[in-house]
Amino acid sequence: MREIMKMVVVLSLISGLSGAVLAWLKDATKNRIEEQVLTYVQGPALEQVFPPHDNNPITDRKRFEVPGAPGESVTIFPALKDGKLAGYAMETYGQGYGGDIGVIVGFDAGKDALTGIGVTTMKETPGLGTNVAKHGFTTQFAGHPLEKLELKSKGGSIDAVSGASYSSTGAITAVQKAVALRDKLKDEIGKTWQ
Amino acid sequence: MSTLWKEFSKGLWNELPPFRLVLGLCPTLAVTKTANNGLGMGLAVIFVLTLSNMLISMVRKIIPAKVRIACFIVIAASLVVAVELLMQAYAYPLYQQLGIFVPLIVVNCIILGRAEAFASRNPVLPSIADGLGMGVGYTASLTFLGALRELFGYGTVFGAPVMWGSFKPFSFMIEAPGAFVCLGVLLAGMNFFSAWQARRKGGPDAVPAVSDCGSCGMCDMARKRG
Amino acid sequence: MQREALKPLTGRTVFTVSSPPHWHCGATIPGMMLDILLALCPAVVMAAAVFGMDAVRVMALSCATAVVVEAACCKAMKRPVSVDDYSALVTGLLFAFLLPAEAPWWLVMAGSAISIALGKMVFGGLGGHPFCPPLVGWAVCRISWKSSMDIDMSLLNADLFYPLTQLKHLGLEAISRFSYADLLLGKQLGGLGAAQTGALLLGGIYLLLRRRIRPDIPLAFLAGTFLLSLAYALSDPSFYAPPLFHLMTGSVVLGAFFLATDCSSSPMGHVPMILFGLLGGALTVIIRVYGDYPDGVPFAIMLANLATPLLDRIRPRPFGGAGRGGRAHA
Amino acid sequence: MTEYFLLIISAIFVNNILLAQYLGNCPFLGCSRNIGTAAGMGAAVVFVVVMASGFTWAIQRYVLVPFSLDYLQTIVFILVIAALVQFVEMFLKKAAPPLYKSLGIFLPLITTNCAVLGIAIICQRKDYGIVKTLVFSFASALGFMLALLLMAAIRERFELSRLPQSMKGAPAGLVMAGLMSLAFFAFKGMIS
Repeated sequence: MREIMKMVVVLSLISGLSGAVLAWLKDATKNRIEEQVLTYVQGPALEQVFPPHDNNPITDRKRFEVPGAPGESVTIFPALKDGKLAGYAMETYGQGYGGDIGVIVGFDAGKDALTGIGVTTMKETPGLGTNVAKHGFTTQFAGHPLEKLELKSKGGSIDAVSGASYSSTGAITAVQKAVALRDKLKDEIGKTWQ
Repeated sequence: MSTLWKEFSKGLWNELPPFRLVLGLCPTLAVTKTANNGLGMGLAVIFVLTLSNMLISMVRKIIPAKVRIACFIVIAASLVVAVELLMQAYAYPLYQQLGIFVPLIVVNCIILGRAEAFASRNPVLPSIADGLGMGVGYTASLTFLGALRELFGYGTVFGAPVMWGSFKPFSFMIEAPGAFVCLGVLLAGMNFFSAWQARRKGGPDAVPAVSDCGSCGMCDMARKRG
Repeated sequence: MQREALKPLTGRTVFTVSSPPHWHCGATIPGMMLDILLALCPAVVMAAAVFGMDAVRVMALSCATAVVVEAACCKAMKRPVSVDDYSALVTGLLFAFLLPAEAPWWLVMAGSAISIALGKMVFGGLGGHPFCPPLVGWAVCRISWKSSMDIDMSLLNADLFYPLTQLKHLGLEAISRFSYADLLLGKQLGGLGAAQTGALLLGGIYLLLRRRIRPDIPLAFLAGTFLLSLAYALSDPSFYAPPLFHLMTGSVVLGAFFLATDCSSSPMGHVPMILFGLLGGALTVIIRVYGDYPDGVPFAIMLANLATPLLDRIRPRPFGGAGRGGRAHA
Repeated sequence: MTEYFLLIISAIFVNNILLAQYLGNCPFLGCSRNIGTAAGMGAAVVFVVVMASGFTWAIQRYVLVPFSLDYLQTIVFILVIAALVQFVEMFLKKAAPPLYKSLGIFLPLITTNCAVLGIAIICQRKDYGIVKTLVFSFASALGFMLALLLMAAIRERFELSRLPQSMKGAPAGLVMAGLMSLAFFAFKGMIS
């Protein structure tokens, strides 16, 4: 009996101790890891959508509460040029064929237009749906005004990737979400970075 | 001091983990596409191995024999999770490169094998020396294999081009078959070398490296448990 | 087990005891190898006629490298140098047969050296190798130097076409330019010797008549290719090529008579031999239809080689033996 | 249906767990001395891998993710696998002695077979559902068993052939594994 007691005590002591240490370590590295993931997963797509800038959008990022939707928040990446806001970007998601498609949407700070989009994560069919991340599809968004962001088949001005209407729709849904968010946050963003 | 050195140095040649003891093969094969990856993996293993040896040696007297293995696993796995977190925070590209083999350090026979064979029977300092020595030997082996494969497979070492201009990369070396063949030929070379050494000294023939799981000691460990 | 060659007074090897017993090994190894070389001669002549001096250069370089490397390996292993049994020559020539005629010199030398060193000598020389040696060299080169091994890319300025890539990339219409007579006479691109379908067939028949190889494997291999491609062709004749086309292109004939019949990497019982051949032939078609490689033969034979030890366990129950057939000897 | 078929073909041949993903090499080299051992080990691996993947999937889904403890994945999975192997051993001993007799000695070895933990983690990283997880882990383990059996049959032959002195044992096994993996390149491109 004593032995079993000892076994249980030692085991739970060790497990508890390592659990506590790991929880602390997890907390300590949380910010670093988030930044690293942003740099290496979202980073390449971010660089693709931004106008010329001289800051690091990832370290300057800021979380915003979405007005009218308590508990929801979105991270905005600003692109600053000579200390002034040149553009900003956010990541949104749309339902594609294989799962969510993550899209970074960049906005021009000066006028109501997109600076471009970049796809971050997706699980689309290789060679077909993955083409939404390719040049031909994404370049349509560079400099596009905020209206008529819809597939041509639905009265918009965007050409779908042939054979991948689900994936195209998913990417566009994400862009539309970003535009809606931008409308709500526009003033606040303007106040944060001049 | 000399005993510490002895424990440390045996991992460098006489009991060189992947080549002599034929331990921890999976990462040895999988992550040695480049010298950099081999080095990174090796450093992670040094960290886990040294600390796990130290911790296990520290608590060896209070652990009841029956839950010994479970305790070893908890300690080793916690250290692996710590390495995972640290790598994500400070070396994310390497973490991506090594992929699933970072969590798999926990089942690397070296860790549990050294815990059972050495750390659970020896005081703290020799255990640290043993872990450090084995870890350094493992790292050196991985880096060497990585450099070799990178040299022929990409024509570079640590990313720096070293081959002549018209060199056509021998991609076989960086594919899976190349990993196996390269390690096999290296082992054969080491056997050849030891045999030659033994013959020169006039001693008995050296025993070639065999992998019967014998050196990993997990089987014995598992049987004793029941 | 003592497995050294028995040597008569004259000093020449007459009989090598090797396990498993080889059905198809005739009187002497050099004799058999010479016969194989003789059987390959028509294809050598045809290759030289179709591809010119380039083909001769590749074949000569490959054979020379093979012999030198084998001698060096024997020296390093402190064994009697066995190059006088001509087996290295056969390996070198067969490897050259799989290459495009314009293969660069370093590729030929590296591949031929790998065939001998990694395909054969690592496993203790003739009789011990689990794969047909030239295939090991071919496969290593194929995954390392794709563009130099690619028949189309290395023979861009030839007037002939490689029927299998035409089929793979351009579909069934593209192969209508090949008549069976042309294919048989070697008027196609391919491995420099492998494309000489008619000449190889002649050589294969010579080997069969001389009883150097048993008919089981070649016939089963051809049958496997034929039957599976027939099944595909019947399922959709407008999409899959006719079976005869598959038989006459790539290295099917070379594979059936010369590569798959390699002594130590093929099984020995009748049933295992037939299964081995069928497996290789069927895999050839499967790789051609679904895989990355236009000509599936080398890889198909390697996979069949892998299965050889398992196939060999199928054997007749020893007379009066009580145990299961395969276990009786163990 | 085709989806599962392709998943199976891919796991067994195209991305063979041993020959293409380098998982489970220790038992591959250690237990391939003769066909009997290889068959036993292979069967035990199939059995444990499928159970382990199923269990770890459920734990990840219903415990780790809801309590956002997924950074503890490694430690929890390895403990689950170790405990599972122990239970299976005890269960077989009581419930199916003949099966225990043939698989029992291999079971303890499996805890540190990195293929088991590896497959469980791969299923999580690929975000498979439960059915896909089970199918994938079963097929992967079958691929392991296939490679092990082929290897054992070939190594039985090596015992009789004149391997160079320094190639005997692990080196020959490794070189052979390399050439096997080379032959498996045949399946490349069959499934994208």
